[in-house]
Order: sequence, then structure tokens, then C-alpha cells
Amino acid sequence: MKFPLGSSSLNWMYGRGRQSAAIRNLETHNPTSTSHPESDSDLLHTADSYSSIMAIPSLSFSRPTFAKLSPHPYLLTNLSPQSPSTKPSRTNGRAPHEARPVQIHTSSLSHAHGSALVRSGNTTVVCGVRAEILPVTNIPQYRPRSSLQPSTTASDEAADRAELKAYDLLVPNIELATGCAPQFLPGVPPSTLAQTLSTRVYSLLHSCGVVDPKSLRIWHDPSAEAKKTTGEGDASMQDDNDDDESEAEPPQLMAYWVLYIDLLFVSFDGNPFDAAWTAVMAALRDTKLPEARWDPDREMAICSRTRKNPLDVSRGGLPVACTAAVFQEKEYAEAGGLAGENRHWVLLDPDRLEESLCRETVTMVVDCGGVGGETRIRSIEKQGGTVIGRELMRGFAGVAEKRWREVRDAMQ
Amino acid sequence: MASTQHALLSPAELAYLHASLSLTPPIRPDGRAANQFRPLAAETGILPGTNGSARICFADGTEAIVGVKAEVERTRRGDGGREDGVEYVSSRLEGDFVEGVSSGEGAIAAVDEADRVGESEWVELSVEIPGARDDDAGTVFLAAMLAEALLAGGEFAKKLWINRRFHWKLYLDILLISPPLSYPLPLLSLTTHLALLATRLPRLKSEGDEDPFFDDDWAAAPYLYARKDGKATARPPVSLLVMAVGNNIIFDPSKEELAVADVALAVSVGEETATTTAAEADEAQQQQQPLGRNLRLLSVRTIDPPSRLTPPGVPNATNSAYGAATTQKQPEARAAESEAVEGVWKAPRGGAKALVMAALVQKALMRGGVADEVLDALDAVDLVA
Amino acid sequence: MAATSSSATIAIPGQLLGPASKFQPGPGTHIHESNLYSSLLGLVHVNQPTKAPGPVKRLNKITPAPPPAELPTISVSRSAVSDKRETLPEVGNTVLCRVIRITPRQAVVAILICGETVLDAEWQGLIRVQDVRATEKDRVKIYESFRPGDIVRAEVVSFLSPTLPFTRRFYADAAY
Amino acid sequence: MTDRRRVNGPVGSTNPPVFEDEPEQEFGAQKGIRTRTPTATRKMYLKTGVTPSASGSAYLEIEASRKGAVSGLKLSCTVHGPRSLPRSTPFSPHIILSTHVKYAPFATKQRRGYIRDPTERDLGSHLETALRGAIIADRWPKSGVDIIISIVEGDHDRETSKSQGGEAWDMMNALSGCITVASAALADAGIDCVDTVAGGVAALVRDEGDDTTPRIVIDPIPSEHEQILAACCVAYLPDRDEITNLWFKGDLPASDMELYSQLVEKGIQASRNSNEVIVNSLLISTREQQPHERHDGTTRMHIAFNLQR
Repeated sequence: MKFPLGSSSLNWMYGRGRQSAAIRNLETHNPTSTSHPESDSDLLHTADSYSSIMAIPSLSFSRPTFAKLSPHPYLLTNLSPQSPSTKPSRTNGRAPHEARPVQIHTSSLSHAHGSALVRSGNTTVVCGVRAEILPVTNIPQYRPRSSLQPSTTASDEAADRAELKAYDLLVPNIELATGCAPQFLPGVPPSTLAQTLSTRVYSLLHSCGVVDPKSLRIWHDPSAEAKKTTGEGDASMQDDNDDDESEAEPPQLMAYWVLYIDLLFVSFDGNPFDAAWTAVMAALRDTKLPEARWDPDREMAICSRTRKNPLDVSRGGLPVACTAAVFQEKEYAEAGGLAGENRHWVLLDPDRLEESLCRETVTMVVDCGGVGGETRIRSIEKQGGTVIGRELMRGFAGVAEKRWREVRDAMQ
Repeated sequence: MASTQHALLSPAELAYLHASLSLTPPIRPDGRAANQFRPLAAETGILPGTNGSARICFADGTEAIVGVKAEVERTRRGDGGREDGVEYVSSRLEGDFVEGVSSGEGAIAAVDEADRVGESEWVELSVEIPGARDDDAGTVFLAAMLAEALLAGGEFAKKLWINRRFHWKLYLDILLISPPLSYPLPLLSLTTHLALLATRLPRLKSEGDEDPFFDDDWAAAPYLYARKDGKATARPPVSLLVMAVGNNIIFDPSKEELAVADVALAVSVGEETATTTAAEADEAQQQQQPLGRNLRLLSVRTIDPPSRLTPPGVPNATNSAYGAATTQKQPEARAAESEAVEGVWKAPRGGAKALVMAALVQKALMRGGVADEVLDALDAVDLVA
Repeated sequence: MAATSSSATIAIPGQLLGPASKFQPGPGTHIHESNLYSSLLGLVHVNQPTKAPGPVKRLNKITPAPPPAELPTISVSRSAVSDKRETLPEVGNTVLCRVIRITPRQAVVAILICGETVLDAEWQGLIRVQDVRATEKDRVKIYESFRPGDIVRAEVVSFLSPTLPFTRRFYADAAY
Repeated sequence: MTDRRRVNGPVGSTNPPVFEDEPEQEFGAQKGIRTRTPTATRKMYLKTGVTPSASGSAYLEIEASRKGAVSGLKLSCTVHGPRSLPRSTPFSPHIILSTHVKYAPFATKQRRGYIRDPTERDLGSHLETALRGAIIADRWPKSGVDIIISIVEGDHDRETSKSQGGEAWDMMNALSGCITVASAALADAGIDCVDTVAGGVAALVRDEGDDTTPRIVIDPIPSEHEQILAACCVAYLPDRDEITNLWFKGDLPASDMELYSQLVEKGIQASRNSNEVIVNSLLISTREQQPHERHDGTTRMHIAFNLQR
């Protein structure tokens, strides 16, 4: 199909193909009225002198061609349609605040303790959670914790988090170099993007306290060992319900579970963080750790094949990441000159093309599952640009809530 | 890739070479017979610091040395390992956690099933080709090929068993010390073969599962491959390079010859060992042929023939002032050429018929065939360890 | 098996299309043992022969030496079955490309669109100074003609000589 | 080996969980006896176009034979190109093929590292040989194509396979899967091929039980058999009746080549089966193909990943 704007030919008439001209032409939908810098004039004259060789063809481009040649004006013209009747839509047909539907499928991998496949549009990511045992003897400067009381007070929670972080019990890694997109070919060290993503997931995991360290501890409880009732078997995992035994011989903490959280992008079409985070959450909720007891003679933790306990991720609630990119009418090159009427659009859940054209992005992690369903903002990240201010941010929270519900429903 | 370095021949030369090799009998550039190996000079025991070593120099100037070093290593084995599937076969990435868990059902079970068990982990084989990185696909391919032949049937690894708690760890360092003038597989394989034949391990003095200690008298050290009156009862495998051109089967091709191969195979051959493993028990009855060697087929790998990457010739029909242009992506032009024009070289497409491949293997394994000759030739080399 | 595939119109790589004696191989096909096989996944087209291409045309626009009798050309095209298809720029194609960098001798361009096809991979091209325009070639200054970032329309004049990557002739007025 | 560019986790070494064996109740059932007929391959699911941003892509899943005990094979393959070669590379009259096979960290029993190990590189070169025979290289001079396969889930037993070097046999299954999925992805990418190459595995096995005469089965699962004596993996072009890559490994008496050729024959049969899967999947995807609507991979992936459940 032809691109609606017949005038797109202008880019090549006067603009010397630079998007500056493209934009001008697209604003004033009139070939001749386009003003162009002096620098162009001599070239025009050159052009005239050769019109003899070949008549100037009227170029008009098909959609994909236009998109390839000058993506920015292409997206711009989509967002600012001529007729006020047609609603502004993005090149992918979505409305600015419309996110891609999310699909989540869990426990499809049999070698992982928990796994999830998350698909949002054409971005597909697989997450596998794998638990391994870290004997406390392997931890340099390990500080044994005596208290068995289920940590309730804030200070305890803080201690718990410190524990998670100090011993590095959560190991998220994101692999992008799987050919999931042309720019991510394997055989190279992790790209900056991949490293950033891993780190963001890492810090968010800790700051949100998603994983309850209690469920990662492996205890040795001599008294429980003494009378071998399967009931006490649980004692080795959950310390809360064996306080009564604890007087006799205090159980000791012998080892930790370490969760290796590996993410593999199968297909990449923008907004990797939201997808990755959703996958991590889904996989963690899917994770079941085998019940482990400490075998003092062998000095190692022995797990049961049959009895598995789901990982406790209740404390962290359900934080959901929601990312948007800000698309500005003028690119940087122009911004200086025509600062005045620089329109912008906030594009939720940007795809590859949009990400390549936007400099300003914001990610808000919200959790609406709290008491009374009121929204809690767990984290806000914003990079680049100057558009998003307090007002926008406030509005964006609303968008994030909507997104949260979508993801929550997908999780069910 | 490295397994198929380019031979710099013009399409005309390729066409000529291919034609002469497809004649019956084939005419090889160096005048060899179809199944004749390049003459070679071999010696063993060149590296006194090793348990066994060898050096082979082909007439064409390619040369390789192999050194074998053995170290005593504590056997990693854990009952946990077994059920969980943390077995040693693939335990590169696994920590040494099972260490110290050497007691328990698993270990006992392991000993029950066979008093000596070997792990492929106990052999570490590294190949070095000048000018190729050691993680280069071609080098890895070579190493994997030599290793899989050596470990086939699990017989070799068992030789390294000392007792339940200890084993020999064998390091094979295979170096090509000349530039790779031809595909080095045969050379490397033969050299490795000799080095292993010459390899001796100190005699074990300790008994049972106690920490092993050894007889320091080197003269008393037994050969890794036991020998009776100067002849090895069992022998390491050899890998032969075989290729087919037209209807001819050609052994040990030079680089140029390989460049026009229709198909090339690496065939690894072992010799029937005196001790029959469980693996061979059932085939034992077939093994009783008296004369010649009882060869065994250990592995076959397809070598990507470089011929696929050779520049095509341009028939006069389509040749023109724009000669360069005719080779451009233009389906008609290509397809029209693909009707083979006499005397115009065209890189082969597709693969090879199953029958042809079978014939190659057959030829290599034939009783009294090439494999036999090679083994005999290697027998002639007297061993200095 | 592919050869006995149910669909008549859809071809699968390796599918038998007909004897080479009855058809002329078009794009997306190859000859094996004097039979025509498909080499692409796509739809089969059979074009009845038009007029035999003149020898001059054959020289710069490469069609094969036509068989004695004009045969219908059979070809397999992906256009119908896939929206993304990569094509190699051929001599005579009109391409749109973006100037990457310029030197006094030539301008290096990345080819974005070839004919009607939007290319995934950006193939590199060269505009030699003598190819910028038809007349006064000696007066041409590359830096007066192009700037990095310009989009230019060009025609492929040569391809594939190992020394020169591509060469293009430019109709200057088409470019601006 | 600490990689500063990744999150490395605790300094102290961690161990995979070690299970106390609870033999009978669930294991007895799992001790594999092959239920399929010797000539039956496992169910396969193949879908092209799962990675729209790539030139071509395909996803292959081979069903798990026994729930829980053995995981199925899950492969995702993307093809990038034909693309122009970097300026540094010398002129080539052919398309330059580069293959890359990588296990996902969670694909196998041991957690895999992110750096390719020799096994993966070896798989890569096998795959390259298999594909180079299939593609028509001279259609794309001066171009390169990258074929990247992520093994999302390896074909691995939960318990150790009893035969020595069970992993080595698993490699063959993985390879044949790689060949099949790559072949589909190449077709999807529109790279000229002489045929749709497909992989197949056959093995000479001895079963536990009284009759211990070796028999040949296709698409073997190591743990289902007492012992694997030999196995071969072929990459086969059905319409040309040609083999582009043959990998045999094991221990056979040279005296009867019969056994060997039978093995290869079965391997070909196996690859014929997987070829049918390729052809069907290609036909389906082509039929339902409307331009600008190639992204219906969604629902398929969904189904695919649900096969497990």
C-alpha cells in the first residue's frame, strides 16, 4: 500500500534526505511552501542543471520503505494524523497508552525447580529458576544466626534482606545474545543492555524483598532427627513451627538454598525489562524447593524427591514493572532550533522501533495487591530526557495500576 | 572453518585435479596409489619427561609430537552424584562437592557392577594447531574425534583405574609443530597412537583401597597397553581420512586432493582387545576369525569437504566482458550452469549417497585393508619409553 | 515427502517442479540431474516466454543464454508467503541508500531499499567520484555532492568484483 | 572463572541438590522400558516464525517420553541473514555459514555456564557440515548467515543413564534436533536449499531383561536401555536421497558391516520421519501466511510449552 502522505516525496526533493526536511514537509503538507536552509540552494541549482538528463520522478513510498528510510517522521506522522477524526495510533497499531497483552506459562521446564515463559507481543523470554545448596561452611565470614523466632519486627526483616544480599543467595542473569534480534548475536560478552537488565532485576529482587529468606534456610535440628516423624520433616525447612523442640537442642543453620535465576530471550521486540521481571516473578511463584534435611554424618544436605515446598514469595507481594518511552516531535538535532512547539507522546510498552527513536524512558514498579488494594510504588526509574515531570509521573501511576491488573490476571 | 582450510586452486586446476582423480586408476598429484599413505618417519620416547611420547613426520613436511603425562587423582564419586544425575561424565561444571562422600550405597553399587570402572573424565586430550585458537571449531572437532575414538567402549578409561578411591588422570597433549599443510587428522591420530603404545605407568605397590604408592623403578613400569613378546595385545585406535572422488576411494588425501572431494570421512578403527567387555560379550562368537586383525569400527565422522567452498568456473557460454557479473546472484545464470559443463569446475552441492559412505567405511575396515597395513607399519616402530 | 507434497502451488525446497527439458529455471529453483527442483519455500509461478532477450540486453542485464527453443520459465517466489525477503542488489537495480562516509575518491553508502524490497541487512555500496553524474565528471567533488546522512537514489552499475565492493551510477537529480 | 559482566552469585561453591533415593514407589515406574516400537520416533512439534525480528526462525519440541523422568527436547533456532559481510572479511563467492549451538543454563542436569564448552562447539561444527550440504551457497555471494540455536531444554534423563557416557548419546539426539530445526528456519528465512535436510538417530541397544540380543531402535533414549553399543546420527536429504552429515560412534566388529549399514539405514528412516514434520509445518505456516500477519507464533508457543503439562 502507498503511504498516505503523498508529500513524503519532498524529503528527497529538497531535504537531501535528512530528516530535518522530512519533518518540515510533514508539518506543512505542501511541497512548494517548504522552506529550506541556504546550504541547499546550490544543490537545487545542481539538480536543475541535470533535469535534462532525467525528469524528476515523483517518489512516493510504501509504508515499509518510508519506515526504513526515515523512521522518526514515519512514527510521527502515525501519531499525528491529518484528519482529527482518526485517533493517533502508533506504527504497531496500538494507542499510545495501550500495552501488549501478556501471556504467561509456568513450569514448562523439567530441569528447573521453577520456570516461566512470558510473551508480550513479539517479546518472548524464558526464565528458569534453579536451586543449589550452599553449605554455610562455604561462606567466607559467615555469621551464624541464633534466633529461631520467626522474624516479625522491622529490624529482623532488614536483617533478613541483609542476609540475602550478604550471601548472594539470588543470582539473576539475563542472556540477550541468543539471536533474539538481529543486533543480539551470540559469541560476544554480555552487552551493556544485558548487564544493565541483570543488575536492575538483581537490585529490584532485593529492594522488594520478593523472596523470603526463611524458605532458603536449611536447618539441622537434632531433636527433630531424634524422633523421625515425617511431621518434623517440615521442621528442617520451616523453622516457625518447631519452636517447641528448639529448647531441647537448638537447631542449627547448616546451609542455604541459592536461587540461580536465568533468563533467556527467545524473541526480542522492545521493552525487555517488563517482560524479564514478569518472568522472574512468575518463575519464582512457580518454584518448589525439595525438602532438605541436614545429614550430619555425610555433612551434606539430603533432599527428598517426593516432598517439595513451594518457595515463599508472599511477603514481597506482586510488584509489576511498567515501562514507557517518551517520543518527541523533534529529534535532538532540531530540538535546539525549534524548541517551542515540541510535542511529545508517552508510549507505553515500546517496541523495538519506538525504543530506537526515544531517548527518555520511565519504569515504574507498582504493587496494588497490598491491604485495601491501594497502590504501592516499589520503584521508579527514569532515564534521559526532560519531558516527564511530576504531573506526568502522577498520571503514569494510573497507567501502571492498569498494567498491574493485566499482569495479575495473566498470572492467575 | 579450520577443518577445511582453503586450497588456493583455480577453478581450472580444480577441474583438472578432479578429472584425474576420477580416472581408473586415479592419478594422484604425488603419484601415490589410491590407498597409499604418505611415507612417514616416526620415533617414540622423544620427551623424557613424559610417560610416553612420539613424533611423526610426514614426507610432505607436516610434523606432530604427542606427549602423555599421567597423574594420580582421587576419584570423585558420590551416592548423591548417582541418583541426582550429577555423574562424572558431564561434571565439568560441577564443583568438587561429592568429594568426601566416598562411602555409601552408590559407591558400593558402582563397584558391584564392575570391579573396575573408568570415566571419560579421566582422560584430558588437547590439540594444538599452529595459527588456530584452541577453542576454534576445527580444533575442537579434531580433539572430540580423537577422544571419542579413544574412549569408545569405555575400555581405555578402565586401564586408568587404580583402586576404588584413586585413578590415573591422563593428559594427552597433541601438537602439530608444522603449519597445517594438509588436514592433520591422520598425522595426529597416528602420532597419538604411537605415544600411547609407548606410554608406561609406574608399577603399583600398594594394595586394596589404601592410598596408592608406586615402584620407582622405571624399568619395571608396565606399558599402558600390555605387551607380550614385544607386540601389544591391545592397541589404541587410529583414525583414517578417506575421501571419494567419482568412483574412486582415496586414502590420506593431501590438501589439494581434499579440495575436490565429493565426500570425506574420518574413520576411527580399533583392534579387538583380548579382554571382552560386557559390550562385546554377545558379539564374541563373531570375533573368532583366526587370521588378520580383528578390527573394530569405533567412530565415523563426516569431514566438511572444502570443495563446497571452492570458486566455480564460468563456462564460455555465459562468460563475457561482464564475467564478474555473471557470478552474481542470478538464479537463471546459476541454474543454467548447474547442468554440469564438461571441464568446468563447479562446487558440489548436497551430500553423498549412503552407499558411497558405506563403501568408504568398508574399504577402510577390510581385512588386510588399509587399516591393517597402517597398524602393521606402526608395529614396526620400536618403542622407547 | 516434499516431492509428493499435497499443495500444487506451494513449493518446498527440494520439491520436483519438472524436467529441465520442458522448463527454464527461474529464481528460487535449481537443476539437479536434469530436473528442476524448488530451492525455496514459496509459490510456484510459470511464466510463458515473452520475446527472446536481445544479446545486448543480455550483456549487462544478466539472463542466461536462452535455450534454443524458448521454454516457459518456472520460478518460486517468497513474496506471497512472507513479508520479509532479502534480495541481493543486482546490476541495473535502482536502490535507495544512505551515505555513511565520504572520501575525496568515493562515497560509502549503505543500501536500504533495493527496488521495492526493504532490506534487513544493510549492504554496503560505493559511489565513485566518476559515477556521480554523467557529464563534467572531472569537476565532481564528492563533498559538494553528498553529506553523510543523505539519502540517495542510485542504480547498480557493477557488483562483485573482488576488488571493488559495489559501484553505483547516480542520476544527480534523482538524488536531490 | 568469574565473569565480571554477569551476576556471579556466592563466592563459595554451591552444590546441586543431592537426593536420598526412595527407590520403588515412583522410581520403579520410571526405570525406562521403551514403550514405542523400535521404528517409532517420539512426537515432534515444529513451528516456524517464532522470532519475527529474525530473518527466519523455528521452534522444535520433542515430547518427553515419560513424564518427569526424561525431559523432552526444546530448541529455538534463529537465522540472521543473508547479511553483508563485515568489511574486514575477504571476498567470498559463497554465503558464509556460521553456526552456534548453546545450551541454556537451565537446559540440563548441571547448570550450564554462559561460555560455550567443547561439547557445544562440537555440536556447532557437526551442524555446519550438515547444513552446508543443504544450502546452495553460490546464490548469495559476499554474504553471511548466522544460524543460532538455543537449547532451551536438553534431552536429558533425570537419573544417570546406565550406559557409560550417557551424555554422549544425548548429544546425538540434540544434534539431530538441531539439524531439523535449523532446516526449517533456513526455509523460513528464504535461503536457497537443495532440499529440506533433517536429522535422525538410530542406536544399537541391549535391553535389560532376559533376551539380551542387541537390536536397532530409532530415536533412542539412553535410560530406556540397559546399554547402548553404538549409535549414529545422520543428516539426510530425502528428495536427493543423500547424506550431508554422518556421525557414528560406538564399538562395532568390523567383521559385519551389515550391522553398520543397517544402523545407518535406520538413521535415515528416523530422519525421514522428522522430515515429514518439517514439510507439514512449512506447508501449514505457508498456507496461513498473510503478509504483515506473521506474528501468530504466539498461540503456537503457548501450545508448545504446554505440551509438558
